[in-house]
Amino acid sequence: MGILQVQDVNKSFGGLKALHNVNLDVEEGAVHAIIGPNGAGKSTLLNCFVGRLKPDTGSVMFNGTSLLGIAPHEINQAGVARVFQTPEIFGDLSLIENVMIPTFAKRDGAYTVNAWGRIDQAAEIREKAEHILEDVGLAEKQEMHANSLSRGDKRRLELAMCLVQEPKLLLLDEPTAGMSRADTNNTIDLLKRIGERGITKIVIEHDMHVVFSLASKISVLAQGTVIAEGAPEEIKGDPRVQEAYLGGAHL
Amino acid sequence: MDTFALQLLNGLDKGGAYALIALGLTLIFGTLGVVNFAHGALFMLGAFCAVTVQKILTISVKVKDESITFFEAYKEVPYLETWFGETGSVIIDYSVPISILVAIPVMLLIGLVMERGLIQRFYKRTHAEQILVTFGLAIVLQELVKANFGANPIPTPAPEAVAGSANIGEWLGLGSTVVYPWWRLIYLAFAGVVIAAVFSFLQFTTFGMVVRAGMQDRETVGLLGIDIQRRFSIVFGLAAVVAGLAGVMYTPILPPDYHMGMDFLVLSFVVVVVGGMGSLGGAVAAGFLLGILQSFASMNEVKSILPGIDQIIIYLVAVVILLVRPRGLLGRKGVMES
Amino acid sequence: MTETPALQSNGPQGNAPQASAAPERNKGPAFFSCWDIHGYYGESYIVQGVSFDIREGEIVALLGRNGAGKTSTLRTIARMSDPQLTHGEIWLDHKPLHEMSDFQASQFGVGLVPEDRRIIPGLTVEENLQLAQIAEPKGWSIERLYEHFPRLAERRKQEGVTLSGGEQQMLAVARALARDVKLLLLDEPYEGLAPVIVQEIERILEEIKGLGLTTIIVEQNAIAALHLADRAIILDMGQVAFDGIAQEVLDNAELRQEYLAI
Amino acid sequence: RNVFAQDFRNNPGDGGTVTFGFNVPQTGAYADEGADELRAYQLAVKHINGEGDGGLLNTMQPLSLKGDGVLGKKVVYVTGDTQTKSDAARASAKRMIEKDGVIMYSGGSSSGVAIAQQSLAQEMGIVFMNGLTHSNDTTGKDKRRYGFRHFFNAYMSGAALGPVLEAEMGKERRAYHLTADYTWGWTQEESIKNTTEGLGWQTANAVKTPLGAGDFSQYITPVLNSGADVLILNHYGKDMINSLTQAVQFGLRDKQVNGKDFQIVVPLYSRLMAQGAGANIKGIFGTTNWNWSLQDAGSQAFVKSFGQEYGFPPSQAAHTCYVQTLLYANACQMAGTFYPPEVIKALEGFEFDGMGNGKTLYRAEDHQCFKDVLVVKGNENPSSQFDLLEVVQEVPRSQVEYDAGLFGGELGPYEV
Amino acid sequence: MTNKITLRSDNMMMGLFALAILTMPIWLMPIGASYPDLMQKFAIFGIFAIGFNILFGLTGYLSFGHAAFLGVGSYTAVWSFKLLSMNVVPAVIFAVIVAGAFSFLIGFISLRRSGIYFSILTLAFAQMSYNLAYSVLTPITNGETGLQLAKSDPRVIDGLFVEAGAGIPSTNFFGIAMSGYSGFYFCAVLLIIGFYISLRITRSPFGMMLKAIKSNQNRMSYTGLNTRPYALTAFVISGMYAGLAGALLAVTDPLAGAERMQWTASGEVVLMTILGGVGTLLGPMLGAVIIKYFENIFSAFNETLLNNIFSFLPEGLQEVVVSVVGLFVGEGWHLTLGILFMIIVIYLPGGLVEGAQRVRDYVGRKRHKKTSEAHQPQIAE
Ligand SMILES: Nc1ncnc2c1ncn2[C@@H]1O[C@H](COP(=O)(O)OP(=O)(O)OP(=O)(O)O)[C@@H](O)[C@H]1O
Ligand SMILES: Nc1ncnc2c1ncn2[C@@H]1O[C@H](COP(=O)(O)OP(=O)(O)OP(=O)(O)O)[C@@H](O)[C@H]1O
Ligand SMILES: [Mg+2]
Ligand SMILES: [Mg+2]
Repeated sequence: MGILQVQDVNKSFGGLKALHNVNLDVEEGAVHAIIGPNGAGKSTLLNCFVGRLKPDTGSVMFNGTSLLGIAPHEINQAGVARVFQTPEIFGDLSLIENVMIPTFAKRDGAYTVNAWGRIDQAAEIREKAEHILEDVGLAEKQEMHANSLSRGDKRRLELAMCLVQEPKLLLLDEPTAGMSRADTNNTIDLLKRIGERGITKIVIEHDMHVVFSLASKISVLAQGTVIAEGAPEEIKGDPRVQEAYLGGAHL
Repeated sequence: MDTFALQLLNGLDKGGAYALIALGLTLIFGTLGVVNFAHGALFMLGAFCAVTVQKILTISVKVKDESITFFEAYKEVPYLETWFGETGSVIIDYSVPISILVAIPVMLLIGLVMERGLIQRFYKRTHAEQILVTFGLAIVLQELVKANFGANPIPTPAPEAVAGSANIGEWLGLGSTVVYPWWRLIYLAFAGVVIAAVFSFLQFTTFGMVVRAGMQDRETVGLLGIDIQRRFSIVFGLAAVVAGLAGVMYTPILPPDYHMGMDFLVLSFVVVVVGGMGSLGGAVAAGFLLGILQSFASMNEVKSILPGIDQIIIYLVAVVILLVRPRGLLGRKGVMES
Repeated sequence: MTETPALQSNGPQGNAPQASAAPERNKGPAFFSCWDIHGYYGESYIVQGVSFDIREGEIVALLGRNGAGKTSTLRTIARMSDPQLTHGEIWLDHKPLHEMSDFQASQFGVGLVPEDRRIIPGLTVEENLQLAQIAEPKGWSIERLYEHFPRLAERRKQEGVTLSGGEQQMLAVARALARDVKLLLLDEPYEGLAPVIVQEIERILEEIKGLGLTTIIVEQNAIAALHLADRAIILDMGQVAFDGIAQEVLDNAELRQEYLAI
Repeated sequence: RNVFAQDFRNNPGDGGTVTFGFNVPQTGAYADEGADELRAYQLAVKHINGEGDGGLLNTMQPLSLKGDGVLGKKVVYVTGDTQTKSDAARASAKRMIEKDGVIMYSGGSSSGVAIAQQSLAQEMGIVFMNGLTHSNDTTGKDKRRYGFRHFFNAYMSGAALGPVLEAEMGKERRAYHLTADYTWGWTQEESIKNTTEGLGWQTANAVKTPLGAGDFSQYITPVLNSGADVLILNHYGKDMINSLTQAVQFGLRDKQVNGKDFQIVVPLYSRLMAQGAGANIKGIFGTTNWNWSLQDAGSQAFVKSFGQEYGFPPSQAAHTCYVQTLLYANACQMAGTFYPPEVIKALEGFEFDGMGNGKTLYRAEDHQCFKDVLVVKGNENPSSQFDLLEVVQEVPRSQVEYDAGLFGGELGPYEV
Repeated sequence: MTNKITLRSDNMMMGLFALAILTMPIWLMPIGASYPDLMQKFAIFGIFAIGFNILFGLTGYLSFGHAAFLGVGSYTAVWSFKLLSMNVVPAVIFAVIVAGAFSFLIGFISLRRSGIYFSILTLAFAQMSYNLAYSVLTPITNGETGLQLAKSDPRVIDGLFVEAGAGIPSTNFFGIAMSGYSGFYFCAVLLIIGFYISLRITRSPFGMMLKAIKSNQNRMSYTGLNTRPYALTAFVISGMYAGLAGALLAVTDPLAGAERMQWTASGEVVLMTILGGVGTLLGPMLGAVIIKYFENIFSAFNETLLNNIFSFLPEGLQEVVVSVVGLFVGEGWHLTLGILFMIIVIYLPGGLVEGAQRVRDYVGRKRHKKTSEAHQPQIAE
């Protein structure tokens, strides 16, 4: 029994069948990669996990409870965090605030009016936030506005915002897209390090270097259907995957 | 039956007026994304085009009234009448239609100057700042008009030939009890024509698409070689003309005063938003819907059941529509939602 | 108009980065050149005196770490309002780009495929392409584009922003080709694309190379970019740190390690 | 007379001047009216101080003023903008009282605003002389010891119109009322309805219209086929201009109903309204407090000095404001002190003449002036740009008087 | 973000603010604004704007209907004077509670939408309140005339303790009459408290959540925070501030009119906030002072006064100057206000406070540069 179980999920946009009977079983502590051609439905699938989209049919069970029909913030409170393909951050707040907000959310729940305490005196929260910023290498920029970060940095910030919540399940939609090789390597290291904390991860990535460095299991999605699933080595050799996705890419 | 028919006519007529006034606003607000609190002022300036034309046409020979000794009192005979006699009177009589021809270039110019001189700098600023600057501008324009024309409404009658009522009932075989003022019928038709013209300009040419695109993402449209700034200016000028024409045409119904723009401002925002941001069709639909509902809510039969309903119907309908349809009647997702 | 090629103008040498005195500079009037350009985002000084030349038909890879200023440099060349060009000259085909605004530069032949693709919300795929053909001069016809990007043909009535990432990238490249460009600026064209698509885009870029189109390509996947390019320029902290033959970078491990971490 | 050396608010003491406050609408719909009122106030101050031709000081009887200011002190004044809003008017009045130390303030143009200022007067212990306010409430249920009204009211309009309407339109009529939906409109409707029903007219309907409706078409069309043959517009200012203009456009005036010509009546007229409605007012009946074409000596004197000063005739609003200022100054002179309770007592029951409108009484019980009321109609053939209203009849004071207890209310104490 | 915010700097600001407010009667003297009514208005509209800023400045939700809460506060307070007691304490408390409840209702519905749709919803509710208060609800509001005290009001609590006097009693704070300077100090103390609360909210985690709503609601919900109740809380808090302001209007001057609820009144507080600086602490207060100053002082200039002021000029020049200046004061004060709005927003984006900061930063730029942009090399020139 995995921590996340997806059964027979279907989703159509108008005439387009974006997801077709998708089944997925993510094991606790695993790094589960989802790869597949552009437009295969990977991001759509993640959207169904976090409440942005509601599948037409099928079920999504997380830790034994259904994620369907509940609000995004409840899903997050249940322990699911997500890094988006285009960074979703608090653009006009400073980096440190960006990270403190999820920390408070983790500590205080979905709604708490704490109008009398001072942020600058919430030492414990602050420390935690600073610590995580250091982890992702943004410590120096903590007072900058998030909007003026370069894109790679924005993505790292978003990752920090998710990590600070110590989620049970972390969904990463192309976490290294647009990152330089050096930063990609840093991110891989970082993700490996959190792996040690026992966070389950679902990673969507086109960079095969990242996928094969991290994943313990890979599902391949093409045209809304899972066409292959298995350990990295199996997938690498699968001819259908070769044809639909990898092409002649050297890995 | 005839009260019903008449209220329907009232509703259509009001709707036409609301739609016409809101049309210019939705162009600027829904298309360029500028919250233009000076839109009412443009409407008012249009109306004062008519006043000015009338003033010019009736420049008069003044014959002193000798019976009054404490101050100068005159009997006034317009030069046009002394020079051209009957023809002169007719020209004066037609001052409102003539004003339309004058208002088009004048309002276009005003719109362009306003956009180039001021609004242009505010596309990238926050809505709050747009509100402050356009509200300031509206006050300034209003005060300038007040300084020149006073605060009191100025009568600007419709031509004699269309001053009375048309017997619509007779045409339609509803009996002679359904009569309706000619000028209001003309207003309705005029609104229809202007709305159709604006629609076809924006729908059947690529202009509309480019402007919509430009509003979403100026930078990228610029990268594609399009001088979006020029097109924005044109849209603004167009909106000013439409607002101005609405103002000119309204003068025989509502003698204009310097404050009339503010009186219509809130209403036009409500119409635009109920119609849905960025949707011309929505603004027109909302204009007619609100006009008709307002007319029916004012019927004595309705008021006796729900006292005061005619005072709040527009806002009530706005609330209901916005709660049922999140983006108004025909609004698009994501436009002005944050 | 002034026919003075940029490289002949003499300015203060103080700020010129040491590595920019590349040998190519002396090979006669360049097709494209930027000379000592400085750009600011408001108060932040980002492009700090970048100079380089490109010959007609050349493909240049512009490389560097995150935040090195690659995107900012491309945006400056495309004459976008941000970052603001405060100093320096940009010449394309003997015309001063630095005196133009964004749409004029585009009409003169600068085509930028922006890094976040910038598909316009509210427009369909086809309208996004049509938009590129409103202003003269037009490039490839929409039919021809569809032939090269059959996926776009399938999705032509869909709203552009609901395309998947890869599809959007294709649309962005197609949109640039829909205009008649003299200088093509590609900002991370492979980002977020599946390997098969990367290969497809690579093919298209090879094809473009075949057409002799002058191109600057910014890419994190440096190896791929260097294989495609004739020359490489490496930016660091908003300045040119290296300017030379592409192969040189591939061969020079030290250089790669220092600036590209590969 | 030093028994009155009590301390009171804004006592001018030994200073050489005494300050009046003139609080008029300078912005908003009534700005033009406010400007005219201000002119009249300035003229009144001039005359009190013995400058100019003396104006009504020449005709007023009995007169205690000597043309050397009030009680030997020169009058100076401050001005303020009411914006025709109660809050703004009270703020402005408070400024005059607290900052400028006025001994009296005056102004008007809307009943709600006047009543708000009048109750402030009572709280602050400063006399307020109402300008243009026509609601019965001002000297009825909202009357105050410190407030005085020279202007007539809705009841008097109705009472004055009655006989004229009867003479012009007969006893068999059906009236349809459109009424501005606020307190002034209601008292106006009530008063005129009492009158017309007293004549034997039927009331077809009485419909409330929102203030500032702009377009009244939805209220006018039901009139067309209601069987009514008279439309009574209980509207003021812009509302009246719009509703009248539109009613005429709907062809009401060309209509024949029940074999009679359809008629429109506007109970309260002002010059600005007549100007705004243009040709539409021709032949339409209504009432005013005063008109510059009156031929009595007082009116002539006022029109003369106002006309020579400003180049055009004064409005009724200007007249009432001018007279109020003089009356207050005269009362101080009579009382020999600025101490408000004494000034109030001097004004209460004061009877005077020579200020237009014939013999006039400031009734002690409700601080309402009683005097002749003018029934006017829009001039069919004006001889000049100012000749908009034609006086049909000067209805004698006796006909418009009523019992002081009719509208309730309580004046309150002299000392506050 | 160059100056670090600390508890100490905040306490310092708080102290200076309180000092400035309490000494207003002294330093406002030279500009002719030191009389009680105007200072009361400064304090009251300061409270209104500061509260409004908690909603608009922090969450970015632009309400165009806050005047409704002000009006409700006033009506409640006057009714409390009429029915219970002339003591201001129950009036203020009830007003805040009722305004809070009313804003909860309206906020609950309006917050289902965002952006301009939200603005129009609040506008619609406020306009409905206004129109009904003006006409149909006259028994409660006394319509156009406004709700006033009458001698015959029951005042049950007062009736137990004191004998009714001859006239209408005045509002009091346990015997201290609430007119004149004592009224001002009462408002001033509440303003200082209101400012302090707003400061605490801004610096608190709750305030940070509100800013997050403004910045990115999507991210907020994917972060596990429920945006709606946060926004609603801010809405109710600002509604309560408005109710307090409304109550104070009635405390210092016991009359409540419907026009207080009109859209222009809602617009006024929006303008105050923007003028001073949206989202800044001091800005809204500053904006309120400026607009009220113009309304009360600039409108009061007349020709005679101007002639006195410019009497030092030679005859001809004096006339010219007076006629030119006359355009902008007295009946022309709106014109000046309009021009002021435009100038400020064109030349000081972000309002007065941010504008001032910009000017200060510009002056001290070199000094700040070194510390704030450590990751970037020094700027070239
Ligand atoms: N809101 C929508 N309306 C219509 N079609 C949509 C919508 N969202 C996604 N699609 C379509 O669904 C398909 C799957 O999209 P999705 O974003 O899930 O792809 P993906 O696998 O994440 O691709 P990529 O790797 O390029 O990001 C695409 O063809 C896309 O065009
Ligand atoms: N709008 C902006 N305002 C202020 N600073 C900015 C802005 N955009 C970018 N920057 C800053 O400019 C620097 C260079 O950014 P740029 O986007 O040009 O880098 P890049 O080389 O393209 O990086 P990447 O590989 O991450 O895309 C970065 O430090 C970034 O923080
Ligand atoms: Mg995706
Ligand atoms: Mg970049």
